[in-house]
Amino acid sequence: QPQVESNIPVEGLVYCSEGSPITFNPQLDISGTTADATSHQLYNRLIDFDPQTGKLIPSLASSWSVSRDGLTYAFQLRKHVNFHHTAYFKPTRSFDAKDVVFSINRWRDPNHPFHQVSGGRYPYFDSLGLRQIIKEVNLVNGYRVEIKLHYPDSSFLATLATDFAIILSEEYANQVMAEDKPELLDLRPIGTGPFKFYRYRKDAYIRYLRHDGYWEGNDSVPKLIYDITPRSSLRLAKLITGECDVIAYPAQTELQVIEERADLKLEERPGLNVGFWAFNTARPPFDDPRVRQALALAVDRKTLLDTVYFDTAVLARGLLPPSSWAFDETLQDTSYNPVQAKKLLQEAGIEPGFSMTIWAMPIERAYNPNATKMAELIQHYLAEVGIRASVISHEWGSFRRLLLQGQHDSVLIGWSADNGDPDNFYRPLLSCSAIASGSNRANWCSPEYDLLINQAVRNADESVRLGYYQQANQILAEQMPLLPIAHAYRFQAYRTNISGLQINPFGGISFANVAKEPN
Amino acid sequence: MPRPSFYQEEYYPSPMRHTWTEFQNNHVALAGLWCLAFFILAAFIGPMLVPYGPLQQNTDMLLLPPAWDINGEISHLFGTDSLGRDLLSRVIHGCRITLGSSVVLVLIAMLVGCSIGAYAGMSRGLRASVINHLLDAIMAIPTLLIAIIIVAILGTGLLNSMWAITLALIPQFIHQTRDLVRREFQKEYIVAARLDGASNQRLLMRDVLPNMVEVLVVQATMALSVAILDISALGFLNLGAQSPSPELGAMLSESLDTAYAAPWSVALPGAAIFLMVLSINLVGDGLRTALKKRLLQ
Amino acid sequence: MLIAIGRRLNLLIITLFILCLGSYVLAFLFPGDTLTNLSGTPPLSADQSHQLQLMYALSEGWFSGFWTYLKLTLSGDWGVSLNSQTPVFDDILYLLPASLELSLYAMVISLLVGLPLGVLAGLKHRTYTDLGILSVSLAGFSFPVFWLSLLLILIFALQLGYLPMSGRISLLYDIPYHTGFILIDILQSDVAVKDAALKDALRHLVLPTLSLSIVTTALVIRLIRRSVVTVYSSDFIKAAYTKGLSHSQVFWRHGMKNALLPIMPQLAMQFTVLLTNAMIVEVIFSWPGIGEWLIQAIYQRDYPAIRGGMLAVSAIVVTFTISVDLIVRILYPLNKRQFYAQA
Amino acid sequence: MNSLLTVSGLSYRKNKNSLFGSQELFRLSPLSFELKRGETMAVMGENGSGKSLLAKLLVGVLEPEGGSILLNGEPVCNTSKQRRFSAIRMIFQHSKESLNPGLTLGRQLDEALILNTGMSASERKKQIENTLIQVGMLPEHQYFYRHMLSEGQHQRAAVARALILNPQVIVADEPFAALDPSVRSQTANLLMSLQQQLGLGFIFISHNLGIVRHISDRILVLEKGQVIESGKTEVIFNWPKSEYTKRTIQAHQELISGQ
Amino acid sequence: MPMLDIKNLTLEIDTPMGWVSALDKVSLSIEPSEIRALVGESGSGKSLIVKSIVGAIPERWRVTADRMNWKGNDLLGMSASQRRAITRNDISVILQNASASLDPSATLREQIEESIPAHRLSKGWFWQRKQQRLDIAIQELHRVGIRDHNQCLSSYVHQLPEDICQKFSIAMALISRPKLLIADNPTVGMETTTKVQILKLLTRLNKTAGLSVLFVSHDLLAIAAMANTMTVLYCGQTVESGKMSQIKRRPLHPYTQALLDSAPSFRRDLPPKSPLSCLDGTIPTLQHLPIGCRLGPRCPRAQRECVKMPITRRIHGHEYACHFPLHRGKA
Ligand SMILES: Nc1ncnc2c1ncn2[C@@H]1O[C@H](COP(=O)(O)OP(=O)(O)OP(=O)(O)O)[C@@H](O)[C@H]1O
Ligand SMILES: Nc1ncnc2c1ncn2[C@@H]1O[C@H](COP(=O)(O)OP(=O)(O)OP(=O)(O)O)[C@@H](O)[C@H]1O
Ligand SMILES: [Mg+2]
Ligand SMILES: [Mg+2]
Repeated sequence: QPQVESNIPVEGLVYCSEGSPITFNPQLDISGTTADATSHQLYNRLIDFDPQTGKLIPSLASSWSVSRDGLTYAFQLRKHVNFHHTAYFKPTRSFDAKDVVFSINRWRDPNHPFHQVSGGRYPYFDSLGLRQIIKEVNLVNGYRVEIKLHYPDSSFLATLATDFAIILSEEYANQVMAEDKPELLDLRPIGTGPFKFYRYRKDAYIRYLRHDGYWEGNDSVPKLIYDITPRSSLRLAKLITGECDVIAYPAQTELQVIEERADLKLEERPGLNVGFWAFNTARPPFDDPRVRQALALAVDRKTLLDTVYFDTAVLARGLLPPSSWAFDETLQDTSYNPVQAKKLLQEAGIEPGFSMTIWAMPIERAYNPNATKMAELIQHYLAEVGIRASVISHEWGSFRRLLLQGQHDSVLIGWSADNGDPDNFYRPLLSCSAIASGSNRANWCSPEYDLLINQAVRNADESVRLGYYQQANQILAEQMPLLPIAHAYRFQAYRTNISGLQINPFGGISFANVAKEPN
Repeated sequence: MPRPSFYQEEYYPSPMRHTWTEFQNNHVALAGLWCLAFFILAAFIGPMLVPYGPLQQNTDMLLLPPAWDINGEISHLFGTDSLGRDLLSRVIHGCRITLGSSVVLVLIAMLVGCSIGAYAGMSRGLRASVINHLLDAIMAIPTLLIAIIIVAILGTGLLNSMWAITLALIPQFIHQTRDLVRREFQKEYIVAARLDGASNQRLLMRDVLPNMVEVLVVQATMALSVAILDISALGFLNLGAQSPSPELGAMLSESLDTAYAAPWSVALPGAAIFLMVLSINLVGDGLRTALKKRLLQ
Repeated sequence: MLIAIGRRLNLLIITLFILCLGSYVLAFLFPGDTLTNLSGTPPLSADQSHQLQLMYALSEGWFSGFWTYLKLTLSGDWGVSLNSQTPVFDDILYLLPASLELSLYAMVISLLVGLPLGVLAGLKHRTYTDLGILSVSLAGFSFPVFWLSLLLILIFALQLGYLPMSGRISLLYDIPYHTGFILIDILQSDVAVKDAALKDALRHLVLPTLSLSIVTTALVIRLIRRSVVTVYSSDFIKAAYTKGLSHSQVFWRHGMKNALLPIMPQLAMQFTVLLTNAMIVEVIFSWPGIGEWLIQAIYQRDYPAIRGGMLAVSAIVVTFTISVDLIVRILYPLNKRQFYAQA
Repeated sequence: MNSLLTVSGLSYRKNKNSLFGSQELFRLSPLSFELKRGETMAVMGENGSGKSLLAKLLVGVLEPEGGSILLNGEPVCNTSKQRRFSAIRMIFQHSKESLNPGLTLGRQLDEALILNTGMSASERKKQIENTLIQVGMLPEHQYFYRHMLSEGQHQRAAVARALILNPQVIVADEPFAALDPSVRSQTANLLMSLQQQLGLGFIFISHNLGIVRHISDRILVLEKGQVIESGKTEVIFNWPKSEYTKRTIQAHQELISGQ
Repeated sequence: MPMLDIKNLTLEIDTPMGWVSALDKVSLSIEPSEIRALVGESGSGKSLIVKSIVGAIPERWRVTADRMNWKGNDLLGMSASQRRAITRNDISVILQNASASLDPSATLREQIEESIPAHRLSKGWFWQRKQQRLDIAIQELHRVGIRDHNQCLSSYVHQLPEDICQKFSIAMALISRPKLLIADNPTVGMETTTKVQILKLLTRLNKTAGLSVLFVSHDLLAIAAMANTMTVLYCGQTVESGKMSQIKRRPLHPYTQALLDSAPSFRRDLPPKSPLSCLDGTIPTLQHLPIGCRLGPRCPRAQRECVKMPITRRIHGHEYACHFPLHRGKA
């Protein structure tokens, strides 16, 4: 049994995360890594999801109301909420409505002085088309904000509760603007969250300190350290040796090890995510639905589940995981059928020996713990229907850049939902507007589909929405812009002396109330 | 060679035979040679004998322990990896790739290095000092570092890493050959041969070369072990051979993900590299000692 | 004598010059835009790119381009990393001490262990002691260093749980950065828990140092053994004995000096071997040194960083070897041929 | 056509080139002598007086700065290299070192023949065997490597190598210095008998006055690159003129008489 | 009583072909203030005798002797430090190949000062001693004929020509004022004048200071000029040993005869260019020694008895080992 350093004299918690955040402002980035590292640690949102039930609960907004027509949302803000007090920023006032207006306008208003800072792209909001929906944001008084929409959106509140809709400090923004270094707003963040930023070294660590004036009260560890460890096997090893207290995405291959050990604990949750294989429909011959169908039929996804997820996932029958209320029980599964696949390929005029690329993302995600391995397996299956596939993998940053340029034939990637709304799957992944924001990896655009999901989102009645989504599913099954593979469980492993860990159902982890017992 | 009748009872071997006889007396080195021969054999015909392909996946048999484990199966002697590929087949193919490519690249490096070295050894004056300066500079940088630089330029991949290591090994050979040629050219027998009217080139090919062969072979064995270590190190760092390829280093790095659940998938490829390098070093060491003994007599 | 020193210095300068030239040429060899490879800033606007063009004097023929580059390099402006947009030179300065520290300790251990063992084996030439030491060292330097590290981790960190396996010190300790040498930094710092921090840092050092030093120790043993054997079989040692000197007098006055001097440069060369092996070890042990940084840079095709890293590492290596050579030569002006006779 | 080898005004200068111009290290002042067929000339002088240098100049390892070497009245620099190399041959001081360790004796002898004559393979083999017998070795010795031969045989092999091209002049640089007395006598006998048989001109360098006196006809004494004395052996031994020669001969006499 | 007394010294060394006896029952004794010459062809084991006297041979080799005494004390039975004390105080050795036996990494000054025994220094402070040492060294260098002592002392071995190194070794050997000097080929390759100078020095020391010398050389002239007694060695066996004058006049062993004949200077009667007499063949290698009398195959007088080792006979202090000695008829 490993001997853990018995009396660590410095109290703190080390969380081994899987990658460096791209920025400290989750508005600017869609990746889960950025959100995990920042959103729940540094910031608060107006509304939160209840970690247990997934229902919306008040956060910075102590209450809210929606107008009858569903176009106006009014938020009553909490008082006496302190921003971080750090070496580089001393707040003179507490949180109020100006901060909310500033935070929303930053991404909403192209003319906002901060809109272009740090690249000017707000991928999550863009992929939802939120800018088109919001009409205006009004400061009613010091602690009241009103948001008006162009048309009703049943997922709007959930969107505001996502990791990306965080609240920044307007005062700090003014300070950095005055210093003529506006980008500091996103690099040296200030928020209202339970931890404040202390130090960061890319690919090495992030250090947070406890925010003692936290409005919800704070009795967590005084230091929170993100030890950035991209390799999952290494993270697990560090957990075993006690160098990490909590790790993200333990390697699926080794979950058994964690379960066998008394000093480690594994938490498992059905994940709101989907791993899929997207075809770049902008490139021939993948613009031909028959080809896409054929490729989908050629792969036995059960094996993928066994070998890549080690049975820690359910087979995906559509975009939505079974736990979603909008899950369509009637949906038919695409089964493994290489004969049919060959026939379809022949029809589409694809010669045997045709070669294509499979891009496999280089990092681990809950929805796909080992894309390269999966790609190798798929390569194998494709060879059986006469397609030569080559696996391509780049470093994550360049991988995403090149994906955005559409250089791939097909890509193995996935999506973790940010909120429980089904729209959060249908829209960012396949809507036309998501092509530009870069989350539509298939580069697939179908006006009918867009129409269906728009109609669905404008309706508040779940059964009505379900109908629309069923129709959308139909289109997807025929067109097959992407092949959904699996909905993976989410795991979080930690040492048993850690308590109070909050795991957000929609991804993300919060250390607000974590305690660490010396053992 | 007809046996000289001068001393009937004694047998004088030629220098190379002499070295070989000395070598044979060294049992450890001989064992190394057998081990190396086994590896070479495995690399040559092993892939034809093993029942599975190196990339052949058997999804029913994931992470099977080696046959000697309780849970092992005899059909997969070394067990399988996380994709159900047979480790024995992969290791044997890996030996072929790692050892084979190392041998090829050492040969190329030796050829090029020796030619340049011989030229440098014979030339005088400015040219020689330029070469010397350059060499001294490059020699100081370890091969792996040079290889990494070159991989950075050429991009990753087995072939590129082979080029890189070849280029990185060449300076050693140049250095060694240059020194040897220098030293030999100062000896009196060269003056004597010159007085027979031999040209520089002829001197090099006919007089000096036979005396250098063994030293070069020793150098080649050292280079070979360095090459194997470097190729697998690059493979391990994902700079050389890429993932599904059964190159031993790449295999090792791939199996890191299952290091805890399947330690044998880490241990076996590593042990293969270790044994390979060890046997080469044994042979090289034995050769060197034999050579030294012969020269002392 | 003076000439010899001059030659070394000359060699050093020329070599460094060549390295600079090499790193300049690399910018052209690397795929992609030369200017980006040099500066590390992706061309955003025509204006910016023009400014860079001016800064690197690219349009004025490559000679003056190189001259400008040389000046920039000497003044410490090595461009910024494509990946993190931080100045490469600063990164290198920040990371280098970690690598040096690791290699230095490993070297010290190699010498501390390798020297006595090598001498012992040399003195007991052709005995079982010799054979034993020799076979251990033979095995030692046949180890692929990455495998060795992994085995050490598997055994000592994971199975036995004695030692940590990554980083220089537990991240819980926040040691302010002064010299970059963690032990020195800890001693200098006013952290409340100095002892614990020091202990923790030492525990972190054990495995990487061990896996680095095993290979070098083996090499050192062999080098020294061979040298000692040669020296002890030579005539002047016999002559020293016939003068009536005792074993220890012969050993210290004649044996060691002659055995160690000629192999000094080669011993120094081991440091460079160490430095490269350190690159691999750093990756495995997530040691935040220049090697790990460089390899990450290669993964990310961060060309300015690769160039800078190469330049830094090779410059250190070259400077180190040449200075050792120089020092040995200043101390003992031996005949050159004799010096290298055993090489 | 009485004189076999005529050397006139031969000079050489060895410079050390450094950054600051060149500095003279050694200079062989112009020297002249004649060597007749069947004659033996000894060269004497203290260490570093330029004896080896002279030998090297004669056989053509080094190019002289000035002066001429006439072989049978013909300047050697005009003749082809081949003819020069086969007419004037050298025996080195360390005959072991002058044999290639990696080649058999036969191969080395063969090399000389290949390069300098147009003989066929069988003719060459015959020639090699004949020469080996001539120097008192066995034909089988052509398959021997250097390390299989004894020291006396090394010396014989060196002589064979010199003889194989039927030279007219043999230059020997201290051929006896490293030998023990019995091998020395053997070699001296061999050389003298060969000279009688073939009428070779023989130039040899030695410190050993006993041998010099015994086998040489004439003596050339060098000091610091200058000829200080030359003449018939008997004359020089009995009436030495220069200081150096006087001293040396006196010392020698002392030794013989035992003080 | 002889100072050094060696009786039946046998030295076996291990070669790749097995153990061979490189020295076979060699006997040798040196009286006080005697100059004994040790001659023999190359490879006959002269240097091995020298090395086994001072113990500079590998420990693996097997040395046995009936007697090996230094002033009555058995050298072989002594402890290493006792033996060292003797070599330090009483015996000095010049090994063959002078430049190789000097430490290449130290200046000659360091080396010669190391050899100065403490008893040659008068008491004083250490800086005084330093000066004393230097003075002694310079004085000794002058004695052997090195004039430019400053350059010599400050040089490393590789910077000096061979003959200076030789002279320096002699100086270094003499500096400890030994009782016995063992010189292995000290004058090889020297010019005649220098050689005579050295020989004179040794003779003078012998006469005045009673220095005994074991003089190993090929140079019969030099030996004849200075040695009192002579031992002839062939292939590791003593073949003859006795007074110089006796041997020179009437050698008993055919090998000695041949050795003496081979030096032309000894024979005034020899016409120039006449063949020199010598034994045919060469000395056999250690691996192929003939049995019995090792000269056998080369001996002009060899007969069947020679396959047996002849016993050593002694007449008037003149020892020889031959079945059929010269000048004696059939013994
Ligand atoms: N390679 C060389 N470099 C510099 N000087 C040299 C070289 N070879 C010879 N000399 C010089 O040339 C001169 C003549 O040397 P040479 O070898 O001819 O002398 P030697 O008479 O043969 O002496 P010895 O009797 O010692 O053989 C010497 O002063 C020597 O210093
Ligand atoms: N270290 C050794 N290993 C093996 N054989 C040796 C060794 N030293 C000497 N011998 C052999 O012992 C024999 C005697 O050698 P030694 O050096 O005593 O001869 P020598 O009489 O001194 O000859 P020289 O006159 O050439 O110095 C030789 O045959 C030699 O080969
Ligand atoms: Mg000479
Ligand atoms: Mg000797």
